[in-house]
Amino acid sequence: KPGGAGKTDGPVPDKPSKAVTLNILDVAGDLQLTQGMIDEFVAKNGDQIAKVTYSKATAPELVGKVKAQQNAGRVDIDLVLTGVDGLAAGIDQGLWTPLLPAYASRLPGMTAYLPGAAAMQKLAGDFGVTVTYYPSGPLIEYLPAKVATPPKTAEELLAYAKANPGAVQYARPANSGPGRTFLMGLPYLLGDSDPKDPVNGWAKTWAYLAELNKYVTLYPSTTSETMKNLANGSAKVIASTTGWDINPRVLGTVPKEAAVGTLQGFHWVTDAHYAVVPKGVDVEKQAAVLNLLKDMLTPAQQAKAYDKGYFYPGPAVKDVPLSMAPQESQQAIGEYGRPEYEQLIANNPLEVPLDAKALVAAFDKWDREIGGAKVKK
Amino acid sequence: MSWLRIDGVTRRFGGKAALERLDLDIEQGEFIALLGPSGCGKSTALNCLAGLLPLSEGSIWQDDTRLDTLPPERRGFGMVFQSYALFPHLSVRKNIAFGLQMRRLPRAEVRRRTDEAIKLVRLEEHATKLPGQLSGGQQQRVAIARAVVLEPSLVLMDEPLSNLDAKLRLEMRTEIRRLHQSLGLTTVYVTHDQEEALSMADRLVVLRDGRVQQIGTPEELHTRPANRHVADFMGYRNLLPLKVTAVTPDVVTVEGSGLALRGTGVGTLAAGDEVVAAVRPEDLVVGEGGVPVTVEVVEYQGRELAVEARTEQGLRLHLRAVERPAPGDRITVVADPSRVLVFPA
Amino acid sequence: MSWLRIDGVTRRFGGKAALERLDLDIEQGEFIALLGPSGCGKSTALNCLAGLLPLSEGSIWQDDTRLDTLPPERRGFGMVFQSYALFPHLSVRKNIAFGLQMRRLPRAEVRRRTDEAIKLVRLEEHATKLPGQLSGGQQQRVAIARAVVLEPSLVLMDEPLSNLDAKLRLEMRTEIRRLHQSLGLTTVYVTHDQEEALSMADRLVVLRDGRVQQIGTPEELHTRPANRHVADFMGYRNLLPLKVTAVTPDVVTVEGSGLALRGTGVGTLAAGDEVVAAVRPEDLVVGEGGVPVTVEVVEYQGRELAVEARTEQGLRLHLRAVERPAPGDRITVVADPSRVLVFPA
Amino acid sequence: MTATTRTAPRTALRHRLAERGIDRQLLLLVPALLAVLILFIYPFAYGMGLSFQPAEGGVLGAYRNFFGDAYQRDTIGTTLQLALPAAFLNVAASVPIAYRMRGRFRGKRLLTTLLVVPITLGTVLTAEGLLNFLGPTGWFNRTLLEAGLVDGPLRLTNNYWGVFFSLVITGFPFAFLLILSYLSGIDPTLERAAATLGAGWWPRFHRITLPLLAPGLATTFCLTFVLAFSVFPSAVLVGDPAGTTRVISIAAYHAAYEAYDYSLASAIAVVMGVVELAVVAAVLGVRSLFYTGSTGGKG
Amino acid sequence: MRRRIVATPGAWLVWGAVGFFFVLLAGVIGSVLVSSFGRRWFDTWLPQSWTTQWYGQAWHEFTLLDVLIVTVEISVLVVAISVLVGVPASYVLARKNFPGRRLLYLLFLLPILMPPITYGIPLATVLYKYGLAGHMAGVVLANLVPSIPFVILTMTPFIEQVDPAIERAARMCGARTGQVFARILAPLLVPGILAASILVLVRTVGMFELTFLTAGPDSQTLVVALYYTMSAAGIRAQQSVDAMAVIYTSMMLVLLVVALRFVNPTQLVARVKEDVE
Ligand SMILES: Nc1ncnc2c1ncn2[C@@H]1O[C@H](COP(=O)(O)OP(=O)(O)OP(=O)(O)O)[C@@H](O)[C@H]1O
Ligand SMILES: Nc1ncnc2c1ncn2[C@@H]1O[C@H](COP(=O)(O)OP(=O)(O)OP(=O)(O)O)[C@@H](O)[C@H]1O
Ligand SMILES: [Mg+2]
Ligand SMILES: [Mg+2]
Repeated sequence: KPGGAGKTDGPVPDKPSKAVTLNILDVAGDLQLTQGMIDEFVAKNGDQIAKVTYSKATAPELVGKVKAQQNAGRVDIDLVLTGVDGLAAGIDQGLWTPLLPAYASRLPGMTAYLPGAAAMQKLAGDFGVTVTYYPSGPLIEYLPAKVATPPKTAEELLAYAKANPGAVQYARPANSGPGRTFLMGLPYLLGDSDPKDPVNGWAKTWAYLAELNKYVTLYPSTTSETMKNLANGSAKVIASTTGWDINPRVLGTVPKEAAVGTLQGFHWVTDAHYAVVPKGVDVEKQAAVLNLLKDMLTPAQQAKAYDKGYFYPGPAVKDVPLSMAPQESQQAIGEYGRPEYEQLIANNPLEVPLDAKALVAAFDKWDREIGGAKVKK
Repeated sequence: MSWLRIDGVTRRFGGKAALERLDLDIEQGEFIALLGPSGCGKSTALNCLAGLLPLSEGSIWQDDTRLDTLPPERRGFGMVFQSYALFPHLSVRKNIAFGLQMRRLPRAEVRRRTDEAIKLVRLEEHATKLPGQLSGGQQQRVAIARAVVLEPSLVLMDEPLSNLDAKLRLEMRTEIRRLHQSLGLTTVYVTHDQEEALSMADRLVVLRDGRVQQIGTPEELHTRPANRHVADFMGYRNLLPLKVTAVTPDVVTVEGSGLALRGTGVGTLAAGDEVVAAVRPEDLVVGEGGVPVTVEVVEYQGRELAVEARTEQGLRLHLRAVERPAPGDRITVVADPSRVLVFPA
Repeated sequence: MSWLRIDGVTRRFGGKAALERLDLDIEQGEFIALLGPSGCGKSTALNCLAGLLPLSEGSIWQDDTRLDTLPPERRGFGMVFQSYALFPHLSVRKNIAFGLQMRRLPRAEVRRRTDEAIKLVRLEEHATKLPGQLSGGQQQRVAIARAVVLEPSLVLMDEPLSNLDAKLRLEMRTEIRRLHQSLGLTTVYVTHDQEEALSMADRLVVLRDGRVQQIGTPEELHTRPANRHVADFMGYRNLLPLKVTAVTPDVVTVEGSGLALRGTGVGTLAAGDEVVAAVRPEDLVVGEGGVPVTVEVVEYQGRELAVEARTEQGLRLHLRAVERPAPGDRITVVADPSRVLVFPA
Repeated sequence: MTATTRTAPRTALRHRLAERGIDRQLLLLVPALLAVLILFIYPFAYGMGLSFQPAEGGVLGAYRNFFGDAYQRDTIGTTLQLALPAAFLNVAASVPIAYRMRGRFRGKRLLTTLLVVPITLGTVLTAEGLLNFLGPTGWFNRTLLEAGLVDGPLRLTNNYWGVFFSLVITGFPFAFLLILSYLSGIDPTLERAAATLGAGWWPRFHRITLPLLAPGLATTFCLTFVLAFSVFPSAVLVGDPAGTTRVISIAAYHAAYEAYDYSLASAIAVVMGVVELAVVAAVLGVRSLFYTGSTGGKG
Repeated sequence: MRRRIVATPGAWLVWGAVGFFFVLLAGVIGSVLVSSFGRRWFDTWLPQSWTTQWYGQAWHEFTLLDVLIVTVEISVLVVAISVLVGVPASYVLARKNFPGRRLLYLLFLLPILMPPITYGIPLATVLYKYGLAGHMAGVVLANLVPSIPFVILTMTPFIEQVDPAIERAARMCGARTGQVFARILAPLLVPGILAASILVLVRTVGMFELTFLTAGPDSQTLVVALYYTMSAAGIRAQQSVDAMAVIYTSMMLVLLVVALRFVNPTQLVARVKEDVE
């Protein structure tokens, strides 16, 4: 029986007494960045980790799943890679084993976080360890051939939408990273009273979205859909992020010549992926996880997070230049990356995203008042 | 004491008796036919005998063994079903061998006896075919072989010929009778066809609504049916509701609806009784000084003609004629008093 | 010229002819029976007539109208199906009224004619029942009423009695015949039962493998079958493969398998020909100086006994006896030469 | 004889039970019965119990929550608006097609197989395919534009129509199969009988075939409706899950797996079941009307 | 047949509708198929160039081999259990008449009549409560809910049409109950069991809701994996999702074609003799 064999609390040994099997659940799409790091660690440390099984799920299910396993006393998810949403929901429900500060010393890499990553780490409290980080967006993406003068401010975007009904598109925020980044970024752009309180502090944002809604014909359910629409010309300006700008062009879903723009006065709404360990995981396995995380936070491993621009840049720790990244990454980013990102990241403020509760409230309000408003039309 | 004794066997379905107090003694080697209209309980009786239906009351004894508490597979009877019930996935040979295999007989013996049975029903060429590839008559023969190969102490047959066409039925009838005679099998045979029953059985049991009406040899039933229902079933197509006018020891005179007939009384009758006079069509012939009737329908039947006629009062009569009358003709018919049976109504 | 003319009608299924070059003239008011074993093309012929099957070749003419290009609903024929094909969701009355409603007759007339038809088949009490609540015979009567209420120029019946039990079959036979006579309907009737065909029809058409074997009155077919297949079908149960030994203008002498018979030749025969001698069981009687045979099976059949016997060479004979011989008895049988038909093999 | 009388009553009791059809063979039912009770009835009852135990708001709190919030309540209407027309179209389109395909003809098996292929597609392929094919620059709109039939692309995805089409694609084969099967069960001689009675194809169809098909139609409609009513993935993928195609299963999913309000989720599941059974009951009711109506009709 | 060639307007309409449906179908399938082989496909009729890389990518990224193995394991288990449990029950329902039979039949039909999501959520909750969900056991159990009734639904008419006299004949030949089942009934029911199994298999492989609600990391079937690829976080090429959908559909198509070999689709609800014209 997995999980049921050994102790699940008490001190975690330095090393597992014999090689363990780790079940890793990814609810954030993080494996694309980190699977290489994990595999390499496992290859080198066969004495600690015999085998890793990977599985994927959607963030909303995470809590139900883990909680049910904990209630049943049989936890067989040993490590969860999650975004802010799953992390926070788990904290709320008390699902995670507190790794900090108890084992902070075993994770030296955490001291080298980038400022943005460090801010994101604060959200995790004692429970999660930031493994990858990126400033995300909001950005707008368009094909220069079709949009000669891209909007430069939020107002211009609105005016552009008004002039070209149906041309501006962002995916339903609940289903889409760029969608939610756009949503969370708007209060900063519009100067709302409390950018962290979507219910009471976003008056301008909601008014703006409602106005924009008049000229949006379609809120696709996935970001891919907006990308496809951009590529085939049925959408002209879409919401995007750094990762969603580079990676789809590498993959070929979006033409290489697509360009990104920013709206004046925008703040980056950063994003990160965390590693958390559910309560009820065997201490032997926890030991293996800690050693794995330690390794993952070394610059050499972090460099793998460049990937093909999926989470651009990706590394959560300092001093990981692109040149350390695998050849493939360097090539892809060399070809499809944008040098201007470095400046943009350096010169615009970084903001942490909404916490989970506020985010769910924002989604709900968006669903009801913006997306759902179409029902009444 | 008789070899098989059926003692007050009753079977009810949800309170309604499908078979009521059947008493019957069967001698070894006898061919018994159960005869009756649809729904009279023939199959019920057979299934009770076979053990396929539990009894509601009564018992069945073979010599001194009580049989009715045994499951069907332990009674050692054979059965031939109306629909043949051949195993469709087994070849003719395997169908026939099935029962022997169930007895765990040695392989060589199974083979020998199966071969014998196949020969008996003359299906040597078809032994490896599946039942679906056989004609109706051939299937029927497989069913019979399958039942007799076990040399059962009793063979039960439930309307085994009713699915065959007229010509084949005639052939198979002779076939079964031959098998019965050559193997000396005790047989209980269910049918609703009186002709079949008469021609095959040593003794007939006539059922109606679950009750025995009469038990006897074919001759007894044919010439002296015990009541009007048996008569009806035995081909007395004219069942005429009349009134007794006079009774002598030998002859009963009956009248009504423009008819006056003399006949033989069955049971005690008195003048003035309402009765039913039963006459076969072949006993009502065209003749001088008889009852005047009008011909309505004439049917050709080989040598003879079947005629339907009506008395002036509208009573319908079935009779036979040798020369063809035309519809509308007026003729007179007579009947031999010994061939007219008079039953209480 | 005849009223309905069927002219070289052929119907093939995937290359195989189910009905081949059927020529038949039907007079108004005639009752024609199509007779033949299963699969001989009877239903095919009927369906071609009804328009339910398109013809492969040939034509059908009524007076001077060509019918075979019309869809069934425009031919104005009535049809009674073997399975009755009553509309299960309509009451008896509505089933019968259906055709009249299709003709858009005024409501009152529909009512009147439906009532009449219901009365004709004596179903007054059952008029509001659904077909599922009726017995087989009653359903059959609904089917007939439904077909005749339209007063069709031609009524087609496809084995309408084959699903009924023996007694009912006899009754319905007379019923149909009566209807035919009282309404004067032209009828084409399909059956595989020779007795039924003989007793009902004015003319019979015997089919085999899709080809007409013989057309004639019941008497003609009964006494002078055109070939051995027709004879087989007409109750000549003894079909004896023999050899001609002598031919005179009147009598053909045949021998073989321990038998010597004198009979009437059908077609030209010469001494030495292989032939089949056809004799009905009732024409083979026990008598002095005939062929010696051994009794094998005896069946009681009311007045008579049916006997199966074998010659010394093993040829099986079916005959009739009045007195009961026992199995194993040796008897001699004779036959009237005029009743022995000799066909080329 | 004494032995006989002693055993008689026991046999009789067994017999009396057997007469009603109760004997040891009924034990064969036990596993299936247990499975349904444990895996279906119990969870359903459990869910029903959960729905009456919300975190706040008293026994009926979850229901009040659902019915009190127009955004939630409207999902019933939204779902019905999708499921009813889709089920109706699937059944209505299947009838003439199946009617044409009754008899035997060459290629029938192939055609049937082709019509049934969409069963294999799965929601994702259907969704992807619809997005690709009916999307603004998909082949469909492209063809219309090139042919000059429309000025701008028709919007057929990410709205009501997208979901509707996906329900048709997945539901039609199912309805078709069932109806073809029911139609083949109707004795073809009935129609021939009607033909010989002078009925042309239309009276044959609507006076004979249709009334006989009615029970099958009702069953098929119910089953197709059930399929359509539980639409979930395609409502998200090709629909407009926040708006016009926010169907009730999205609400249930949202409650259970995003808001972690199991009580509300169970309440929604119960409401779903009730609405669905109501529709099924209504259809069966209509069917009995339809049946008598047709038989009683003009006659 | 001659008369049929001239089609009526009704026929044109019907075949037109069928044609339209096929065009829609071809468009839907075709566009996914084309997309799954296209390297880049923007605002054009066809992709700019062709590749099979997406299949390889989908295979690796979604560990399709494991998913396929799990799918097969789960489906086989579901089929085996539901046949083992369902066939005896349908035997009793087909052969015996006892009080409450109709009620019981209705009870067995209910899970088919209910949308899976209505009982799926409480079922998943209960299964999680007992620690069964999230593993293969839970997925199998959840899928049994519609599968057992489905087997009962298809097998009952099938058993009904096996002549009970055949069983009686076997008994009269001296076969005991066990022998009757093993030697006579089982072989006769094989086609029906095969048909039911394949239909259950198709349903299970395609059953999204119940599997989705109860699957854990090691027990995702292909449909669920497919849904995740479309809705889970992360960026992936549209084409590789398309490739995966094509893989899924091919698998189902093979199953369906096999199923249609054994099951005459027109005989699902009513067993009719093939009519002579
Ligand atoms: N299993 C049963 N349940 C209820 N009633 C039954 C059952 N079997 C037979 N019956 C009833 O018992 C009566 C006798 O039936 P049985 O089958 O013995 O008639 P039968 O003489 O064989 O008729 P047939 O010639 O039609 O076969 C009928 O009224 C029938 O309806
Ligand atoms: N639709 C069809 N397709 C192919 N062959 C057919 C069809 N209908 C009939 N046949 C064949 O045509 C021949 C004649 O069939 P038909 O139904 O006319 O026989 P029948 O004389 O009515 O027999 P039965 O007495 O069994 O009803 C048979 O060999 C039959 O197999
Ligand atoms: Mg019976
Ligand atoms: Mg026929």
